[in-house]
Amino acid sequence: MMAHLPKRSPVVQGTAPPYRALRGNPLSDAEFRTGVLTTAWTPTLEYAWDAGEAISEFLDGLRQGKILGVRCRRCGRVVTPPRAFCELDFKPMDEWVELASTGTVNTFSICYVTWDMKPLRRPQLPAVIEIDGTNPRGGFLHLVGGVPGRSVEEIRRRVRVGMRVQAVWKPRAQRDGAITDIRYFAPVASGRSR
Amino acid sequence: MSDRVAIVGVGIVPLRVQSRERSFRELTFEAAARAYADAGITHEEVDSFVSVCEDFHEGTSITDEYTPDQLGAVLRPVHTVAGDGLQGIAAAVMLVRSGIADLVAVEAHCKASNIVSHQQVLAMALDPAYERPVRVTPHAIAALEMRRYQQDSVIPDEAIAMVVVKNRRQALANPVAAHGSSISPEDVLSSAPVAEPLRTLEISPYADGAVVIVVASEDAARRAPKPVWIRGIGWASDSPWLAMRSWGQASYAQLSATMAYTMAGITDPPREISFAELDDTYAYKELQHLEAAQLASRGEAARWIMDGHTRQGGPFPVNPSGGSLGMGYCFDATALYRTGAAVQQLRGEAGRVQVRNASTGLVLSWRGVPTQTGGAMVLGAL
Amino acid sequence: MKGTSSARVVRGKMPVQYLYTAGVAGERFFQTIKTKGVLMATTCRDCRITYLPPRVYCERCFADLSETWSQVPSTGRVHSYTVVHQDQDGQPVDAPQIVAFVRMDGTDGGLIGLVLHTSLQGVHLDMPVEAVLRPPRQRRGTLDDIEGFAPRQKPAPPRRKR
Amino acid sequence: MSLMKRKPTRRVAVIGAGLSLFMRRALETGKELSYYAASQALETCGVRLKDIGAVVMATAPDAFDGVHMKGEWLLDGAGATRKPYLRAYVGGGSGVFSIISGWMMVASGLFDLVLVVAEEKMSSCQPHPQGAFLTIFDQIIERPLGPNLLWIFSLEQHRYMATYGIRNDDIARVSVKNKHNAIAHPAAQVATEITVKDVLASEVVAWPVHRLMVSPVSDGAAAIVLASEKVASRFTDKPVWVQGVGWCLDTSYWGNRDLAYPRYVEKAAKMAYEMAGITEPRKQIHVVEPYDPFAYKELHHLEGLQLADRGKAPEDLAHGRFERTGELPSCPSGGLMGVGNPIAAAGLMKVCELFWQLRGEAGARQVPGAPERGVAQAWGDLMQVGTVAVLGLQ
Repeated sequence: MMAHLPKRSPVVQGTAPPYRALRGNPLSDAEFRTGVLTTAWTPTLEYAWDAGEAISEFLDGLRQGKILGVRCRRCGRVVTPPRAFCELDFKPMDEWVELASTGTVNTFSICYVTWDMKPLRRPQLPAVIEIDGTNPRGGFLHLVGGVPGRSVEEIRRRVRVGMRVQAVWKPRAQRDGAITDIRYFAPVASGRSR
Repeated sequence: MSDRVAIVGVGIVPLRVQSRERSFRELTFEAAARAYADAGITHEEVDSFVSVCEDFHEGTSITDEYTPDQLGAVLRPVHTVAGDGLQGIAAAVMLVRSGIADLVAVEAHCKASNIVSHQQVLAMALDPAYERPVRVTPHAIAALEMRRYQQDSVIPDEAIAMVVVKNRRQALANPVAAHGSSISPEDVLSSAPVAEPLRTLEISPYADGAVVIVVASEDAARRAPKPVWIRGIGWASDSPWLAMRSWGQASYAQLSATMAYTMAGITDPPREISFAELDDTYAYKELQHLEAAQLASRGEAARWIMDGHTRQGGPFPVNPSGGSLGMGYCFDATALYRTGAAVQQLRGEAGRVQVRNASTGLVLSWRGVPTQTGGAMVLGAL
Repeated sequence: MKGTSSARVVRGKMPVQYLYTAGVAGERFFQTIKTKGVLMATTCRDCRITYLPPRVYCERCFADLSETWSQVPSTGRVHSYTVVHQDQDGQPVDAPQIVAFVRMDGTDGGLIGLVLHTSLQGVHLDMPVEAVLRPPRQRRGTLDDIEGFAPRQKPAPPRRKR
Repeated sequence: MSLMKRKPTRRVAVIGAGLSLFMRRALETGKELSYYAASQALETCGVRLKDIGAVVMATAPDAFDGVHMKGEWLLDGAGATRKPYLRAYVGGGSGVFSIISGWMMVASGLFDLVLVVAEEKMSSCQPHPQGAFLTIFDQIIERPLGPNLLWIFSLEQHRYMATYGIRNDDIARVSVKNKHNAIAHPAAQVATEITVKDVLASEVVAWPVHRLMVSPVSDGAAAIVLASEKVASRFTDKPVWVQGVGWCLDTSYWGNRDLAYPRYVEKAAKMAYEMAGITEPRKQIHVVEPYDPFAYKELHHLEGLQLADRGKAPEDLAHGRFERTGELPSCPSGGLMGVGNPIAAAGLMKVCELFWQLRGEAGARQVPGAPERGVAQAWGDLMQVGTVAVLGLQ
């Protein structure tokens, strides 16, 4: 069918106003999928990324149940994820620091959908966790877990910005040196909010 | 204020087949630290930063996110050119000439060894409706060009094989090169056909690396230890459609070189230029680019390579660094490696690959199949 | 950095998939191949360029070419060709294929495609060829509707350009 | 330390602007969309393509259009065949960076007429364009967690709210304002009259983000023509000058940053203001197009642009300050929330809007009081880039 052969959108000559007839042929989802001609393509785009010195060491630490950071000898910052150089002083960083497996929730959200907007049965709780021992305080993206409930209200009763959390590790035998060796960060039962 | 622009710093991490021990960030940090030291500056003195990269080469969408840290550019004016290394330098030149920057760092890195499915990535650059459905190796596009070029410019297979022999041999003397070797024309001609007439050894092999070039205003260059002047720069794209390209001639290279020569005031390129670092992603490209840059007349390029005219010690050295065939091909970082090599020549610091009386050099780049985009830069010691 | 661990390599993918429209010009081009079995081009009269694949604009002067459609012959000449030994994954193929860029008669453009019905030695530059379309029922309105190009015995009509 | 060594020596004007429709799914290829916008921009100022010296393209990740090195593929639609061409790229910030890149070309003295085109065709990416964002995260320490785009914006919005005690209905007002403003915009994809209640009643996708606080996915293109001072008067007696440009990238270690305040926007704005001679932005800027892919971002960015106190933009919004008829009209175009969000094209659409507003040609969208200076801003990457352009009649 040729239903979507566009009528030519004319370009009208004139001075002001700015908008000449705007051109474009919007398609509905059905027209896009079955009404017009399309070419499908599913490439295989595979990579094997070199983690490098700093992140390899970090991953090995995770396998051992440790969160590692690095200290800059010049500015004194202690940061994680570790890096081989201080991005502010622009000097190599090579003083490893074992940080605590505890931290503070810097921010979190309650995500109810997958990336392609399909509903999730149980919400995910992504969070930025400030890891204890960093200075200034900072950390990385991870998940908050071990929190019952589904609704925003139920979860916000149990999870707050500033709440103390601790890493819940996979059993040692199941760790493979990945960020997912920490299953999630769970609220510290008796911890005071900062 | 002067519109003169110079290169004052070069930081090169030697190209290698693999770079497993270090991440792209770590490689680039080393290149940047070397470049700033070479220019006699700190990262804080750099006014702006340009990174050259493409998402699918990194396996990361919006890969420019990851550029500032390893350049010492956090919270500074950084931007990415998804283009050729020379387009990155062009952006730096424009920043300097606009008057708002004295020192600009241009960065590119390559982790080609991290790409598992190279040809699938390359195929994604073809037009989805008119080109991809043929489902052959993207090198076939180069092979089509090569055959037409050989026909139009009367280039025998042996001349193309000699480009490989020359560049691989020259790379043996270059510590930055990853693929130096001593091979014979017969080795090249008997290597496996990929897409005839193109053979395996006529395709430059990949290499990993990182490179940073520091570009400066005239004021800043006067304070730098070893400035090399950008006398002219040009870049251009011809139609990306296979249907509209000039299959025999590298029109983008001709347009780029003309722009660079005009800026540099060069009217007789073979006499005024003393050596060239030309794109040789595929061996025939070196010859095609020599003609497009008006360094050799049509048909002359084949004679030149056969009589040794373009060897390191010849009258017009071409790719004394070993080119991509000898150093390794590293996507859009390639042009910056070649810029580094040309700067070293003009400073007289090229060591065993130094050419005699190097006063003016040409760097000429191409973005690879299926593009019709390239750049040209004329560098001068004075 | 004085790390003690060995360098790690982490495997991953870019998990993407696509559905590309052919566009305003492509929709008409492929629909016409599918339904009528003929090739259509557009022409910029000022620049004297006939576009195949057709375009709704002239890439040199930006003239609107929406009203300049015309049918062009399905014949052309091999402008260049290659014998391909690898597939799109870089893997060797069992039987090498001839792929040509064919300059289509009456146009300044052309198409890339397989050369059919000839031996690896039987193809040569400037060889006259003709597009071979799949039977109407098998056509889906994509480039695959053109199976390839076969040698043509009769001499070509005079080409308009180059 | 001053952000700039010197003032630029050459002046640059915007002399033409054009758009395509913004659509959820377009029949057009990205090349054709680019052509629509670029040819319109040229026609409206009477510049012929052959007089254009160089072309800039802005387009966000290749993973949307599904073409590797997509700048190369798009270039004929942008009019770049046989010309110097650059694709400048700072993720979502690319749309406003494109005018900066074009400004560099003219300000360098190398070119007198530059065509700047921004394009995005997100609909090719299946099954949902958000798939292109799955790989923006760190390959090794983030991707295994399965993050998506909604995560990082909901995290940033929550941090912003928690730091300053902002409520979600304060943020919902941005959606209401922009979708309303967009009703007067002929390119608009999601213009509508809604209330704060409607926004808060829409599905929670990632708390605190509701569906109606998210801009749509779109296909579309935008373009402008830039001219040197020498030639601008040949084409128009009402040039709009690029008075200042600024851009800035923060660290990619985003878990180490203060998410409550966009320092990168502040730095970019200060660079642009210094170039433009702006010392009191709230008095000297008359109309603003901050980047609004998510409702809270407009507020966040107004603060970074020094146009509202930290944490106070929601209050200003509630008091009507940012309405089209308010003291400082913000997103009079309707923004990304109303017109649509073909990423790079949406950023350049904001520049187009300033061009029309400052020339008094914005028709039903015209802000009152004959504005003489405006600011467009975009943002992107891992919540880390700010791009700012100051445009004015002087």
